[in-house]
Amino acid sequence: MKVKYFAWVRERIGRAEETIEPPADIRTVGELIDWLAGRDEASAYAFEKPKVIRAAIDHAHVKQDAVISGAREIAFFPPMTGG
Amino acid sequence: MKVKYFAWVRERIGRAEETIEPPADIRTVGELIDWLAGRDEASAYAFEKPKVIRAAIDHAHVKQDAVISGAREIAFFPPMTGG
Amino acid sequence: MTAIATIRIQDADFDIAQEIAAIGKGRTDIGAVVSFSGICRGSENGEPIAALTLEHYPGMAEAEIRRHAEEAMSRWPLSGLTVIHRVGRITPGENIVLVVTASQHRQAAFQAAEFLMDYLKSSAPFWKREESARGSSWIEARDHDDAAAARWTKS
Amino acid sequence: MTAIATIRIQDADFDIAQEIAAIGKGRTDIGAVVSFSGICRGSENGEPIAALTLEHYPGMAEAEIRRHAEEAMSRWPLSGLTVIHRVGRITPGENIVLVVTASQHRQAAFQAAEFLMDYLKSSAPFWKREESARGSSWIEARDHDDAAAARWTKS
Repeated sequence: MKVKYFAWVRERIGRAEETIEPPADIRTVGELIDWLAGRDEASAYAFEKPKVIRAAIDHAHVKQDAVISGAREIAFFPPMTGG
Repeated sequence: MKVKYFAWVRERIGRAEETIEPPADIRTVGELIDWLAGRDEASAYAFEKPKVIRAAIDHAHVKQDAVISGAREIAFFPPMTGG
Repeated sequence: MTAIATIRIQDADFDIAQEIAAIGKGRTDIGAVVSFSGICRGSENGEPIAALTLEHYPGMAEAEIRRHAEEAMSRWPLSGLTVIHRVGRITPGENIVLVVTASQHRQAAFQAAEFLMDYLKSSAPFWKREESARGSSWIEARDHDDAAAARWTKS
Repeated sequence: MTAIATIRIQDADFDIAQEIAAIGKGRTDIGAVVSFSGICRGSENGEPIAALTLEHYPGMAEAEIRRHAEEAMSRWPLSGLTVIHRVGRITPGENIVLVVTASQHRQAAFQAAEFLMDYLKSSAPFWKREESARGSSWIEARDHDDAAAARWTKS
């Protein structure tokens, strides 16, 4: 699945998007965050406060207990500050 | 004192303003309306529903129990419909 | 920086863009500008109208609008405030009234604009007469405009 | 006549007057037009800023704004609705965002504009970074924007 990052999540991880293949036991957005954070120092820094991170699956906001199976694109970003 | 009329009050009375000298026992706006209405048919028509009539003394909205002594200019008009 | 209220009652049309630009000119402390323009509709209650004629009480109208503009500036932190009300004959599609409010923050700009419009609709000394195929008649005041204005009354 | 929502996300500035004119073009059923423009301020919390950079989530941002525009049109009787959000680098005094709402009646136009602005401030996928003498930093979300957005939630 494709993962996208925005704002300081993107800056901390050092890339705007990537294609990942998480293990089958990673079922929710929250579990995916933990798995991503465990990969390297940059990812650990980006996800150091998991509760602050917002997520969207296929362009729809989701909570961290949302199931990721079937997702084409998952995005992680800070709270929105537009307008 | 000067009296001004606006909108359909003006049209019914047939003039935009006039100078009047009400008797000394006419003390309030409501009493002045009754006195004006008693002058002629056009005025009676303009003031036929006194409760609908709005009044201002020297450019400030007043209720019909307001005292008219000292007033330079009293205006009578229908409920406002601007904006 | 103190807010300045611009108030005009005029026959001529106004230029919304120019008024919005004027309120922000030379300033960088404004974060939000709200404009409300009231436009002459082509029908009232399903009946086509040819025009409106707006009458006002000269002297009182300006003074009353200024008093309410000052109240708005004391209630909300505004950077600028413009009220323009046209009088005379106005045809469908034409502008009738403009309120522009500017503030650092959007809630102040929105609330002040609504407050001023509720006032103008219910209590400013203006009267509308409409022309239609059935002739010319004065528009009646609407209770819900009074109700809208009443919500701003401090209790 | 059905309302049409115009939604644009763009680098370029927008022309408020042109957007207001476009929403009313050829129609005489509109009585009220509300515009909100959000402008880049020259300072944040007393500290001068040189510029903002607006980032967004392409694809999601358009879809989400459209969904909220449609919600606004279902909740209020709107004749037209325009939302323009700029992205990229924006300097103090420049426009950031525009919402224009048109309706027969002013309350609908005001409420729909406020609803959309509260949404854009709290939940649309845009992020602001500010440049100042101290460097560049991401602006933090404000609780009161979430609270403002929450007041529109149907209970």
